[in-house]
Parts: sequence; structure tokens; C-alpha cells
Amino acid sequence: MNIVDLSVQVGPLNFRNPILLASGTVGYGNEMSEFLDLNKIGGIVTKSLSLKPRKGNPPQRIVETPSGMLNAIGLANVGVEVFLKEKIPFLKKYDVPLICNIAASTIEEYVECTKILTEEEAISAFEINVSCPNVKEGGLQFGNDISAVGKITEKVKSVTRKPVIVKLSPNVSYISEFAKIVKQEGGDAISAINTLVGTAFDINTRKPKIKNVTGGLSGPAIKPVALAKVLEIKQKVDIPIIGIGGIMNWKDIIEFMIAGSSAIQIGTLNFINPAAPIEMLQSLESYCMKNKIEKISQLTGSYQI
Amino acid sequence: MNIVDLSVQVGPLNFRNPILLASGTVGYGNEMSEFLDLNKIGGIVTKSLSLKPRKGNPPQRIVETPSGMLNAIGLANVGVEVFLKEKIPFLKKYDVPLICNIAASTIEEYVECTKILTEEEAISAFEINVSCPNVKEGGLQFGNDISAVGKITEKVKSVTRKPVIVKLSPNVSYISEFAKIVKQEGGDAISAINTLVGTAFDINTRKPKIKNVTGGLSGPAIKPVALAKVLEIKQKVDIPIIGIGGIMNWKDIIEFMIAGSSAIQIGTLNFINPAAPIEMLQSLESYCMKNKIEKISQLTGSYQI
Amino acid sequence: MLVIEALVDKVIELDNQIFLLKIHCPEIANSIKPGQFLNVRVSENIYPLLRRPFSICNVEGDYFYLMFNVFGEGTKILASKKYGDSIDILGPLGNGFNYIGDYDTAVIVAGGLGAAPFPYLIKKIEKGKNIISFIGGKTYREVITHEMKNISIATDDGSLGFKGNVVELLNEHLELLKKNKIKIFACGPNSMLRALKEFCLINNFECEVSTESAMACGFGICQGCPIESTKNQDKYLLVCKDGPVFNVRDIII
Amino acid sequence: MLVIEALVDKVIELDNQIFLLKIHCPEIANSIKPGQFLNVRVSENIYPLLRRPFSICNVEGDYFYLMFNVFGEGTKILASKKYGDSIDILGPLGNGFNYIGDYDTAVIVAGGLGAAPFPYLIKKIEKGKNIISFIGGKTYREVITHEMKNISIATDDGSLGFKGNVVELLNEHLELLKKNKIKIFACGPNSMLRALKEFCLINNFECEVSTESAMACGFGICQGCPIESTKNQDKYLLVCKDGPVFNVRDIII
Ligand SMILES: Cc1cc2nc3c(=O)[nH]c(=O)nc-3n(C[C@H](O)[C@H](O)[C@H](O)COP(=O)(O)OP(=O)(O)OC[C@H]3O[C@@H](n4cnc5c(N)ncnc54)[C@H](O)[C@@H]3O)c2cc1C
Ligand SMILES: Cc1cc2nc3c(=O)[nH]c(=O)nc-3n(C[C@H](O)[C@H](O)[C@H](O)COP(=O)(O)OP(=O)(O)OC[C@H]3O[C@@H](n4cnc5c(N)ncnc54)[C@H](O)[C@@H]3O)c2cc1C
Ligand SMILES: Cc1cc2nc3c(=O)[nH]c(=O)nc-3n(C[C@H](O)[C@H](O)[C@H](O)COP(=O)(O)O)c2cc1C
Ligand SMILES: Cc1cc2nc3c(=O)[nH]c(=O)nc-3n(C[C@H](O)[C@H](O)[C@H](O)COP(=O)(O)O)c2cc1C
Ligand code: FES
Ligand code: FES
Repeated sequence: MNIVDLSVQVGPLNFRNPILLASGTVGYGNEMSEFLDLNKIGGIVTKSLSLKPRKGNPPQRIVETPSGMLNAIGLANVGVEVFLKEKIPFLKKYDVPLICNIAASTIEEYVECTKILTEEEAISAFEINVSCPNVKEGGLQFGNDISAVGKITEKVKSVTRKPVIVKLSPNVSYISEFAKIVKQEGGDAISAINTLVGTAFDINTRKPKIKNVTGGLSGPAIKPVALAKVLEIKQKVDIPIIGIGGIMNWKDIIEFMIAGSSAIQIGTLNFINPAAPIEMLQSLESYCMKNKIEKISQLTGSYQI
Repeated sequence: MNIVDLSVQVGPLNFRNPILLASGTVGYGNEMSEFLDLNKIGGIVTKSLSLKPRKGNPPQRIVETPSGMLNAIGLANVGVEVFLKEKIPFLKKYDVPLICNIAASTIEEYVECTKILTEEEAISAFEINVSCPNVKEGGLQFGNDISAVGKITEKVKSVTRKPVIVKLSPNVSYISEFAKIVKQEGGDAISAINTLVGTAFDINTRKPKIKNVTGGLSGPAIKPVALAKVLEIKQKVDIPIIGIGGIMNWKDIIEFMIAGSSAIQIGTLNFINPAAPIEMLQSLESYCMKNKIEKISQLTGSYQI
Repeated sequence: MLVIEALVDKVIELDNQIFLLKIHCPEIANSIKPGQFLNVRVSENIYPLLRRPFSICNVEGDYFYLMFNVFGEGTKILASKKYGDSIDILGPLGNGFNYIGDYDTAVIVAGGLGAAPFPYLIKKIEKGKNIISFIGGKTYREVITHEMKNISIATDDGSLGFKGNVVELLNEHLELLKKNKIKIFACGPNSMLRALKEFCLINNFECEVSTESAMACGFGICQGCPIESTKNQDKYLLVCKDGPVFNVRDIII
Repeated sequence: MLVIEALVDKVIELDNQIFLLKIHCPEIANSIKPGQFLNVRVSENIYPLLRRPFSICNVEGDYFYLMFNVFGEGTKILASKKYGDSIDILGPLGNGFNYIGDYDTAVIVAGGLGAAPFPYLIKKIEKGKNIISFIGGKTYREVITHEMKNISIATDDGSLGFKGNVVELLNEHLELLKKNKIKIFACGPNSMLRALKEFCLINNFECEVSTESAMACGFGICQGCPIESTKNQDKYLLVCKDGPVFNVRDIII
């Protein structure tokens, strides 16, 4: 038994520790399993799944920026069916909560995906991506439309008894308004944030460096923005928050929890140091011991303002 | 005479080159003059001025973040009167376009400031700051309210014949909607962007590192976001744009012009290398020569999408 | 596939501002295959943020070599490494060349820094087979012949060897190539690979090419490195996982 | 005030993981005054982004010294500098100590790294005046006596010298201090400066303190470094321009 209790609760969900791996940055788990013991982390969020397989955007899909990266993958994924057939069996070998991230072009598609996936008992919860900046239909249109987000939450909730987390876009005036409607419509938690819309140009060809023109900015560059969004939600709406954005080390995790997160997700860092989560668990424990914190969940929203 | 014509036009304004110094990052010019010849740069934008002097926020006002910094100065400034009496005389010694940035808590205050300042012939134009994230009244409230931005533009235009540039907030869903209303109400140009709202916490005290809780994120971290905002405005609204956000070198300037900027402003870089603008002019010229560009203004919006 | 702190032995500067980085790392040296690559964290801090992919250039005992030129910030930092510095390596990555097989002559085709993976490939090709190398560059300055064998050179400006591109040079040797059961191993800019593909299709030559792409992870989780497949147009291949080496017939370059 | 590329001569490690950075730079060495500071760009790239402020520690001919400990990323990079590295300096900045004047004994009060500005101040104080130093630290490890004169030491844990803080130590020497026409020059953590201010007000001692603040520019354009003034509560003073040295009576600490 640990001296420090690292387990956290996000609404009805229990995680053995606050470190989840973010959608689109862990694939479907198999590659990551070569670097870390998936049984040790809090949870895994799958790459966004759509009803049918998606090819995604043509290259170039990524570019580095100061302390960040832009991506426009375009939700390339195997689709719900192949996921269930070919990807789930691997994940079932592990005792780690599996959150299925769903992205869709229509409200009906969200519902359809959820209906199919909810039958699979290996799936603990859904994360509804209403905020992908890199696809033409759906994506940002939904992310910027409060009533669409409300509707999606309501409809998805109506077809599953599993917890529904809604992943919000930071590219809005007041993210807390979106969190409010999610709560109203029965959503169980908020994931914040998805990437910021950004772009970059090649000064020789004058073409965008990313074929899709704009991409989503992630990495440490966006950490201050992500923290402010988490804080805004925490101060305005009573709903559990999973904090995401630019986490690079254990200190960042503590910062996100202080700002209001019940758990966090690691994204871009997985590309750089896929073994990092395990190292960070140790440090989280030390921090708690040093600060006489028995349960790490006591940190959530413990800011002194 | 130069072989390359570096001069640019921003609506009715002419600048000898596209490099302006951004509000809040050059003071009122005197300190900067020790590092560079103000007569060589395109223009200077003053620290935001309000009707009465403002003390600004208590410390700590700034904190470094990955490739960026947060500031919550709180519009500390000498006020319109002291500016005219004590600061303008120094600036008058130079032959450099002076743009007065105005920030206010009410629409009436914007109008009042403009009325007073427009009498001073050393002032070439106004930049209306509707987007400061760091003050309680005004600031973001205006920046997030389309009709307020429209009203301010209209009212300010009605009391001055000098060009009026409106500096927009990036903390909105669609910045181009704001640019549209500025154009509709007779605004002459857009400055984009002001800082992104962000925060940071001290994990030992659990207090925000910035006394004001949140601050404005600037520096290279925000460059991709700023470029995307400039591009969005350029694609949607026919109005000249002054690009701002994370410019660190001459290549960034070219990138901002390609994305749609007629001129640019340097902010955070002034703190790090206040002599940089002069070095960059040389490089801009070389780039144009190498690429057979006779007038740098040809770059504006020359993206190949 | 592992993440490991290795020790820099030295940086060797060849001609033409080409660098070799020699690294002590038994785990990688003893497991990596020609054509595979490594994703290298060039600094200890978060600048630059992402790892940089480099082909395995050569292996000597417990040491391996990377070959690069100073291109941007990352390679600038790499070039300044010194004996005893530690360096964070992720790999081995990708599939590597299929160099064991039914051919008698290996034809190496390299454009510019495309030379990087070949010293190790050449070392590993079995004794019985012939190796001939065709090396191209814009000018003589871009021609890298380090540890190549039986070299023919082409430069766009004619400053060294044949005047023209390296595929035109191959064409000059068409008769010789056709006389043997050859397999072509190529690496270089896309323009070269494209011309080479046509050349191989026309002449029905076996050919494997090592491709490049912008990459974030290098091991298949970011989907950042797609390349169009000829076999299934509904799905991209991934350069980092399905490649970087492809049968030239399987990809659209 | 200028921006200049200077050359690193060496980094000297004192006890207690305190470093001295010796830099060749006639322009700064010949113009800077005790108590002024420099804003140093610790790397050539954009990491870390902002300059780091350091007090002038000493001057020897065309060389100057900075004193620091490894605190975060910036000072870590500084500590790794070597002979011949170039380093980008902005300065001289701030006002400096008013050490010329009508007093007979300079009383130096330093807490921890607050020792940094005093070697140069001590060097510049005219021959006729006495100098006595009171140096504090949490433990003996934080006590820096480098080039100080007539030293008394206080540590919170009593591991060296007087047990208690440095202001309490000053109080122990009150009689001696009162016998002379003293001027106190102090630098250290805010808690120390606050206690010192009270001590000076009670005893009517002249006292100048060097203060710290988070800074972006260091030369007055960002307004990032306010400090509350006792004279005019409607306006902050700026640590970088109006300070970093203040008459202790002029500021609210
Ligand atoms: C599988 C593979 C093998 C490679 N092998 C070698 C090798 O052996 N020797 C060598 O010199 N180079 C090789 N490259 C290219 C090498 O990765 C880039 O030259 C290097 O990343 C440049 O980094 P930089 O920081 O110096 O340049 P920067 O301009 O600072 O890099 C900017 C960004 O662009 C990316 N980038 C730049 N150029 C390339 C490129 N050509 N391919 C992919 N990404 C790029 C970088 O990863 C980085 O994110 C290889 C690339 C791949 C994909
Ligand atoms: C006028 C002045 C003179 C100084 N003189 C010295 C000196 O002679 N020797 C010395 O060791 N230190 C001195 N300091 C403090 C020194 O600037 C910080 O220790 C240093 O910036 C830490 O940088 P870092 O990158 O190692 O730490 P980081 O933790 O990476 O720095 C993070 C950020 O916080 C800021 N910061 C951190 N600590 C301080 C601090 N105490 N004061 C102001 N900003 C801080 C940094 O500028 C940076 O932006 C002085 C500060 C000021 C304002
Ligand atoms: C390459 C890449 C692909 C991503 N794909 C998805 C996705 O499919 N669905 C999703 O909800 N978020 C996706 N994201 C967003 C991340 O889950 C995360 O919200 C974001 O990257 C911010 O976290 P970070 O700064 O730690 O990376 C992706 C991010 C990256 C970098
Ligand atoms: C310390 C600081 C103070 C600023 N003060 C103002 C201000 O008074 N008025 C204003 O319109 N913008 C202000 N800004 C915003 C800048 O003008 C600029 O829009 C922003 O910093 C982005 O550019 P950069 O990334 O190049 O710094 C300030 C920025 C900083 C960093
Ligand atoms: S580089 Fe990440 S999937 Fe290929
Ligand atoms: S640090 Fe910029 S004004 Fe003082």
C-alpha cells in the first residue's frame, strides 16, 4: 500500500492515479505499452473514433513551433468497427480504464458510435470530442456552438449509461458557458482543453507549412492558456474537470490540479518521452509526502486566490 | 535610395517600413531610443493611455512561461494629460509616426481621450485597445462584445479625422466577426492580436504566480495563434491588418505579411533585444532582393493556399 | 524499441560540413538494422521540443554513428556535442532495408544527405554480392562518398563527375545494370525518388527507397507521417512504422 | 545602457555551490557602479526567453564578475559557460548605491545571495571609511563571505556564528553602531529587508537596500517591476529604473 493515496475520482469514474493519456497521442495503446506498464497509469483515451474509418488529411500534418507543435491529422482513425475487432483485444489484456473518444460530423453519428461502443464492456467511459479544429465538418463548428454541444451531450447520454465526458474547445470566448450546458444536459465531466487553432507559413513557397492550412497547437506553449480555461470552468461551474494542455512534468500536473482539475491528460509529451508518466508518479508521491497531503485529490481546486 | 521599397501603407497611413513597436513594450519611446534610432523604424505605438493616470496592478505582474510570458500590468500609465505635457515633447524630436493607444473603462472615456489627443498634431493615428485582458472593467468585456466594439469604433471615429486602428482580442470564437464590425463602423485598420488569457500557479503556495490571477500571454508561444487570426481576418474581411504576436526575427515578419499583415508590431522582443528592429530591416531587404520583390508590400496576403 | 540515455563519444566533421556523431550504446548498436532510424532528443531542456529523426549511419561494436549536416536549431545543437555528454535516444525505429535476398548486385543510389543510411547497409550486405554506388548532389559540395563502394558521381552543375542528376547517371549505366540481377537501395530528396521510381518501373528493377516525413513521435502514435499507398488509397501508410523503407512500387511519392 | 556581446573568461565555483562568472567587457567594466545590475541573455536561442537580472558583483580592469547559485534553467546554463563563449549583456541598469557621502562606517548587511553586490561596493568605498559586514543565512551553507570585510555571521539554525537572523545580530552590536556615523547597505530576502527597515527607523540609521522583483525588460519599458512608494501611493516606483537601490524609507517592502 502506498502512503499517499494517488487515486482520484472524476464524477462516477475512479482512476488509480490522475495521469491519463490523451486522445490522439497514444494511438490504441500497443506502441505505448513498449515504453510503460499500462497497468500503472490512470487511464487511456483512444484516438478519436468515427463511425467509418477516416483517411485523415494529406501530408504535411505536423510542424514544430516555439515550445509547441501544430497538427492537422484530420481524425485519421480505423472506425468503430475495426476498433472493436482489432484494437480492443489488445487493450483488454490490461487492467486500465479505457475511455473511448468519439468524433463525428453529425449529431446522429455521435449517437450511432456511442450506441455501438457502449455494448463493449471493456470501455469505461466516453470522451466526446466536439472540438477538433482540423476537420471541415463537425469539429470547430460544434465546438463553437453552445446549443450543438448541449444537444450532443443530451443525445449521447440518452444512449449510454456509461459516464460521458465532453472535451471542449479553447477557441471560444467563454469556455465556462460550454461547461455549463454540458452539466445541464447531464454530462459527467469536462476535458479541457483541446488544441488552439494556429498556423505557420513557409516563407519561401508562401504555402502553409501544414497542408490543411491551419492546425491545432499543443505542447508547453499552451499550458498557461489551458490552466486559465480550467480555472474559469472551476470557478463558474460545478463539474469535474480533466485538465489537458502542455503538461511536461509532475509540477505541471500539480499546477493543473490546483487550478481545478480532478485528473489530467498527457498529450504531446508522449511523443517526446513516452515513459514519462511512470517517472512522474514517483514525483507526485514525493510532493504529497513533503506537503503532508494524504490524498492527491485534495489538491483539486485548492488554489489560494 | 534603397533598391527595395520597404514602405507600407495601412489604410490612410504610410510607414517607411513595416516594423512598428507594440503598445506596452516601448514605454513612451525614451528608453528605447538608447538602443535604436527611432527615425529608422516604421512607427511607435504608445503604452495604452487612459483619461486619468492609472497605478496598475500590484506585483507580481509578470512571469515567464515556455516560449512566452504572462503579464498583468493593469494598464499602468501616466494618463492623457501628463502624456501630452511630459512625454510628447521627447517623441516630437523624432520623425517617426506616433500612434496613440487608448484604453478605457467606458465608451465615453474612449471618446474623451480621443477628443483631447486628436488636437496634438504629433499624433498620426489612434489604436483603440478593446482587448486588454488584465483590467476589471472594460478590457475583455469590450473585447468579447461585438456591439460594444462597433459602438466604440463609431464613436471614436466621430471625434477624430485621424485614422483609427482597433486592436482586437484573440480570446474570441471568430475574430473576423469583430473585424467586420470595425470595418462597418468606419475603422481604418485592425491590430491583431493582443495577448491570450493565461495563468500559472506556484505549486508550493498554491497562489497564482501573478497577483491579478490571470495575465496576458505574449511571445513566440502565441505566434501560430496570431498568424491564424491574421489569416482568418484577411480571408473574411477587406481591411488592413497590423500583425502582432511572438515576432522574434525577420522571418516571422515575412510570415505575418504573407498571412495578410500590411505592417507588424514587435512586442515582447523589445524586452530581450531592443536593438532587433534595426537588424531586421537589413534582413528584410536581403530577403526581398533574393526573391525579386521590389516592394515589400507585395507580400501582404500573398499566401499560396 | 526503447528510450535510453547514451553517451556521446565524439563528433567528427567530414568535408562539406557533414558531421558524424559517434555514440556509445550497446543496446541500440546490437539490435538496429540498416535503414532503421532513431529519434533523438538533442537537448536536455524543452528547446527544441520534438525529437529529431536520424537514420542509423553505421555500427562499430557497441558504438553507432549518425550522419547529418547543420540544418536548423536541432542539428546545430547536435554538432556541438562533446565526449561524455549524455544524449537521449529512442529506437530502433522503422523497418529497415531488405538486403538479404535474391540479387547479385546492390545498387546504392544516394542524393545529398541520402547517403546517411548506406555505410551500415554496405557493411551488412553479404560478402558474395557486388555493390556499386551512384551518388548525386547539386554541386560537388553536396556529394557525400563516406564509406561508399565503387562510386559514380553526378552533379547538377557538372562540378564533379557526370553533369546531370543521379537517375540520368543510372540511365547511362543501363546496360551494365541490366546485365546483373540488381536490387536498388535509394535515399534522397523526393524529386530524385520520383524519377527513380519511373526509371525502375520502366526497366523493371527491384528498388527499395528510404523516405522522409515530418515526424512527431517516430513510433506510430501521432499519425503525423502519412505517405500515400498504391495498394490501398483509403488509408495512408506511416513513414515511421510502415517505412521509412518502402518498395518503390508501394508508395506514391 | 547598451546591448553587447561579451566574452566569458571563466566560471569559478566557490564553496556552497556559489558561482562567479568572469566576463571580459571593457564597456561595462568601465562604466558600471556598485549596486547597478545587468540583464543577461543566458543562451543564444529562445530558451529561456527572457533575460536574467544579476547585480554587478565586482570589477577588475576590463573584467566584471557576477555571482549566482544554480536556481532554475537560466542559472544552470550560466554555470556551464566556458572560456571563449560569448554572452549577450544589457546594461548597466538601475541606479546603484550612494556610497560617497557623509558617514564614517559602512555597514554591509547581506542575506544569502544578497552578498552579490558587495565585493564591488566594498572596493569602491573610499579608503578613509570603516567597513563592517553582517552576513546571514538559514544555515552555514547559505553564508557567503566572499571578499567581505570585518565579518560577523548569523545563521537561523546557529550552525555558524550567532543563532538568529542578521537583524537580531545587528541589534547585538547596537552600541557599537551608535558610536559611529554609520550608513547601512543591505541586500537580501524581503523578510530580512522588512525587519531591517524597522530596525533602522527605530534607531534612526541611514540605510539603502537593494531590492528584487520579477523583471522582463530591466530598463523601464514593461512596467513589470513595481514597488510601492511611501511618498506617493498613487504611483508605483520601478525596481529596475528607480531602483534596485532605495533609501529604505522610500519604499514599502
Ligand atoms: C526517417 C528519417 C531519417 C532521417 N535521417 C537523417 C539523417 O540520417 N541525416 C540527416 O541529416 N537528416 C536526416 N533526416 C532529416 C532530419 O530529421 C532533419 O534534418 C532534422 O530534423 C532537422 O532538424 P533541425 O532542428 O536541424 O532543423 P529545423 O529546421 O529546426 O527542424 C524543424 C522541424 O522540421 C522537421 N524537419 C526538418 N527537416 C526535416 C526533414 N528533412 N525530414 C523530416 N523532418 C524535418 C524537424 O523534425 C523539426 O521538427 C531524417 C528524417 C527522417 C524522417
Ligand atoms: C536587480 C536584480 C539583481 C539580482 N542579482 C542577482 C545576483 O547577483 N545573483 C543571483 O544569483 N541572483 C540575482 N537576482 C535574481 C536572479 O535574477 C534570479 O535568481 C534568476 O533570474 C533566476 O533565473 P533562473 O533561470 O535560474 O530561474 P528560473 O526559476 O528558471 O526563473 C524563472 C523566472 O523567474 C524569474 N526570477 C526567478 N527568481 C527571481 C528573483 N529572485 N528575482 C527576480 N526574478 C526572478 C526569472 O527572471 C525568470 O523569468 C537578481 C534579481 C534582480 C531583480
Ligand atoms: C498529433 C495529435 C493528435 C491529436 N488527436 C486528437 C484526437 O483525435 N481527438 C482529440 O480529442 N484530441 C486530439 N488531440 C488533442 C490532445 O488530446 C490534447 O487535447 C492536446 O494535444 C493538448 O494537450 P498537450 O498539450 O499535452 O498535447 C491531438 C493532439 C495531437 C498533438
Ligand atoms: C508587458 C506588456 C504590456 C503590454 N501592454 C499593452 C498595452 O498597454 N496596450 C495594448 O494594447 N497592448 C499591450 N500589450 C500587448 C502587446 O502590445 C502585444 O499585442 C502582445 O504582447 C503580443 O505581441 P508579442 O508576442 O510580440 O509581445 C502588452 C504586452 C506586454 C508583454
Ligand atoms: S511520426 Fe508519429 S506516427 Fe509516424
Ligand atoms: S523590468 Fe521592465 S520596467 Fe522594470
